[in-house]
Amino acid sequence: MIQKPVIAAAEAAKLVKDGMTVHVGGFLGCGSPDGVLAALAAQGTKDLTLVCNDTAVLDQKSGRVTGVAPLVAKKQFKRMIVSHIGTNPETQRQMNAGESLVELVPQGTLAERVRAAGSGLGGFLTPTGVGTEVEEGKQKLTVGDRVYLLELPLAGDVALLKAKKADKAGNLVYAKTARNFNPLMATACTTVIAEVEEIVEIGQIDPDQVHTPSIFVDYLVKA
Amino acid sequence: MIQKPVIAAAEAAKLVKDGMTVHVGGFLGCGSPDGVLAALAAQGTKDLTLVCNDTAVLDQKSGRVTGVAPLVAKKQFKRMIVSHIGTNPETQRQMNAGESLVELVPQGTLAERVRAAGSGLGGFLTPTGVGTEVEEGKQKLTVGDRVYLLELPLAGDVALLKAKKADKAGNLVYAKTARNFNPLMATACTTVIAEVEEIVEIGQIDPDQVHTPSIFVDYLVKA
Amino acid sequence: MIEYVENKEIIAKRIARIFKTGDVVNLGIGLPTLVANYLPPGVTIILQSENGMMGLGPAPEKGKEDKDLTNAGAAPVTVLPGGCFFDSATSFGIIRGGHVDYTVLGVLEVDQEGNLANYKIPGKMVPGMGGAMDLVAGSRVVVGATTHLEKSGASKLKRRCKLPLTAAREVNLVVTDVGYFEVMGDKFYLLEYFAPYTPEWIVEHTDADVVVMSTCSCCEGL
Amino acid sequence: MIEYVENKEIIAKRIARIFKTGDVVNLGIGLPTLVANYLPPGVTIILQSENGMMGLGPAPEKGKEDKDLTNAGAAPVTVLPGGCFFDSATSFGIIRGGHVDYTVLGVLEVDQEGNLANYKIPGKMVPGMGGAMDLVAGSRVVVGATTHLEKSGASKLKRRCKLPLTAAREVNLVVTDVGYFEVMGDKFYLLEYFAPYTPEWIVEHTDADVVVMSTCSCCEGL
Repeated sequence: MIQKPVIAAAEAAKLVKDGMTVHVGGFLGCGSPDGVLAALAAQGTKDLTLVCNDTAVLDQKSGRVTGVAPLVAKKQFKRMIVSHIGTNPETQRQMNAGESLVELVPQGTLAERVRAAGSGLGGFLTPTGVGTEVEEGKQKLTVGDRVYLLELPLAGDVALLKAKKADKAGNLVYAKTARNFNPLMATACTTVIAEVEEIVEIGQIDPDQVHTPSIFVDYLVKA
Repeated sequence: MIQKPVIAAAEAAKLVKDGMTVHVGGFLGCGSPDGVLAALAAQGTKDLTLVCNDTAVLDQKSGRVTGVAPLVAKKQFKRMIVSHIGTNPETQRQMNAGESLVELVPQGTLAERVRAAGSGLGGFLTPTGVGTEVEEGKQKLTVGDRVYLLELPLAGDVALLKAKKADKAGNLVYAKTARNFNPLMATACTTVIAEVEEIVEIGQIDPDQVHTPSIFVDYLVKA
Repeated sequence: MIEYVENKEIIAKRIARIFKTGDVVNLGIGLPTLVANYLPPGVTIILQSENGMMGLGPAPEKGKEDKDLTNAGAAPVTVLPGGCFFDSATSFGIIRGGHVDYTVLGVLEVDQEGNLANYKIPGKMVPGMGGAMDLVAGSRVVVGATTHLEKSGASKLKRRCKLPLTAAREVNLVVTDVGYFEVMGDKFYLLEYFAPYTPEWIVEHTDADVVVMSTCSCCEGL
Repeated sequence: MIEYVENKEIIAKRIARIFKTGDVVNLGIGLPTLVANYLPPGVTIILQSENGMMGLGPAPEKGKEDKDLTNAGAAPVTVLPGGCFFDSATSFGIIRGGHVDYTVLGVLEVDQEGNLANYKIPGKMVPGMGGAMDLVAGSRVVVGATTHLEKSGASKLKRRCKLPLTAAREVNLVVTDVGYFEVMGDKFYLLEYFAPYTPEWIVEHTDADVVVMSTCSCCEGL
């Protein structure tokens, strides 16, 4: 099996260029690739489109800052496609001020759109959002006696993942609820970078227990 | 966590009634619930619709018979929705003689149709089958510059699975390529029966390593 | 003269009695989370959390938090024996596919058509819908959990929601701190009232069509 | 006068040279399976099997077969270190999503428009398409592997397929036992010929438009 390059977080950040679409794993900061995100914030890459469950936590009172929140604060995203911004008031401020474009997508639809991109589907029909603002501008189809929205795939340039463990080939295993969007993001982007807590030899992960097959992963970063 | 009833194969077979749609895991017999299938063959339930990757192996020369092949031989299926019948000449004979209805579905489309049923999607767009006989009677949609077929969900009454291991709550772990369609079938049917080689106590399966969550499983059968 | 006093505990207590052993339940952030504290003895439900777990357990002891184990509100939690983890597509496959028996959500407005608004107040509060739209569209039974009146005294149960909807015609049950309602055929049906409130008081203080069931009774022991 | 003699080994050998280290490859049942035997030294590819594995290894020793580990033809196989298993939806997500670099398939007919027929002879043989339709629609590069002529002497490369198609306009490369072709813009382009056959012989014995590339050369060392 081929080994994947293990690179520094700063090198990983360099693979993200101005204007790219970046898929980031994590759920309110749980399962976020924090090392790579810190390097990307330091690098100051601009005009990015973010695809992520949320814009994480930016709590000025407690000082708690997680996930992509530092990049939001530095206004590195011109567009954010996310399901939730309630724990990061800066996102809401930028949206209301017209400083950045925020597209709110139902969480299940977001997950499925990323999966569709990764698995070669042209779209899917979901009942979620029918009769709400989410249906605006979308094609509606009736199957059986139920109305569905046609939702389209959401591909990206670079995926930034966080996993618990990788082998040197790039097979990934996630821990608990830190899994969330990570395995999906891995399938939908041209370049995939996984920040991992532990790198083991090839053969040390049970092949029945791999969450993301190695073929999806291009680079490893040691957390 | 709730424990699931452990029943005999013959009891499991009784849950399958004439005319039902039955989703069966396995790939040419690898990962088939052979004990429950044998009981179902013995029971002689009729007019079933089969949803399965294939009609398995019925090789009169070598005497090799796997998966659902015995039920095909007993003509228990009035309809078979499968991707492959090449290793079971009896299926082909019944099809040509008009004795049963065989619908051939591309394997990836079959898998995704079962997943769609299990995950509440009204359908999906796939490039597979465009420009072939498979597109007949189906709605075509263009997304971007590519043409897709709209494929619809495929739900069932009873799913018959084979797993390596279950805990008493019904969490399942599959072995190697015996996984195949089993986790998908688990999501798409009203009643789900898993034949397993080993039943362990609740808590003895790592929650990161469960392939099918217990909530999908209604009955366990010891293989 | 009955004076209305907000009481979230009674809402959580009544909702907790809805479930039977084996039900798969998703509890929203806030008031719905309280429900887990009031399950009747002998009833074991399975809590799903949309960020990717089945078998959600209570908060860990202080100092035993696991950075990789949180609920959908980013609070540290535990997993019960027999629980398991999965990715977000699987999680919402479970939700959309009807494998969650009950979802309990907070309410900004709920109306007699079963419409729910709970994710946005235009120009004021736009946190995003998170998983709420999928939960409401996909769960077998949707339970709205809400105080009956706003601070202003206005009814949270409406004839027609004015706020942007989370989902159309998906709410089945509403539990407030005055009573327990089923929503069906463009009406609220009062199944139970909670003393000291009376059916008459409830009809009068609900800005919607409320039908008092002939079997409607006072809920005891809350 | 060149006499045509069927030679499957030469087809497998030439296809094996197409790959570079790291490529993800799916080899169909039959002739394509032979390709794995002829990889040049130093080239490591990753074999995908659509029944749910990455890192397909060689057949096990006799007596070491594992009933839970087979290829898509139900033959016992092994898994290489670093391989992994997944379900059928994931497997075809990998295939349809363009994550398989090359799929190599057998051919009943292949035509100059890139159409492939390999799953059905109406009224005669209807084994079903299995995973072939997804593999051909989804893989980055589709390679048809076929003897150049049928037993009857008819060309397997056609102007237009007559049999039901496996996929329309998806074939990129065709390797026969006389030469190596690219399919593009409704023509076969001859990239290499295999001695003793000559470009002239190939053009004459192919029932389709064949353009001989000016860079076309004899493939050595097969």
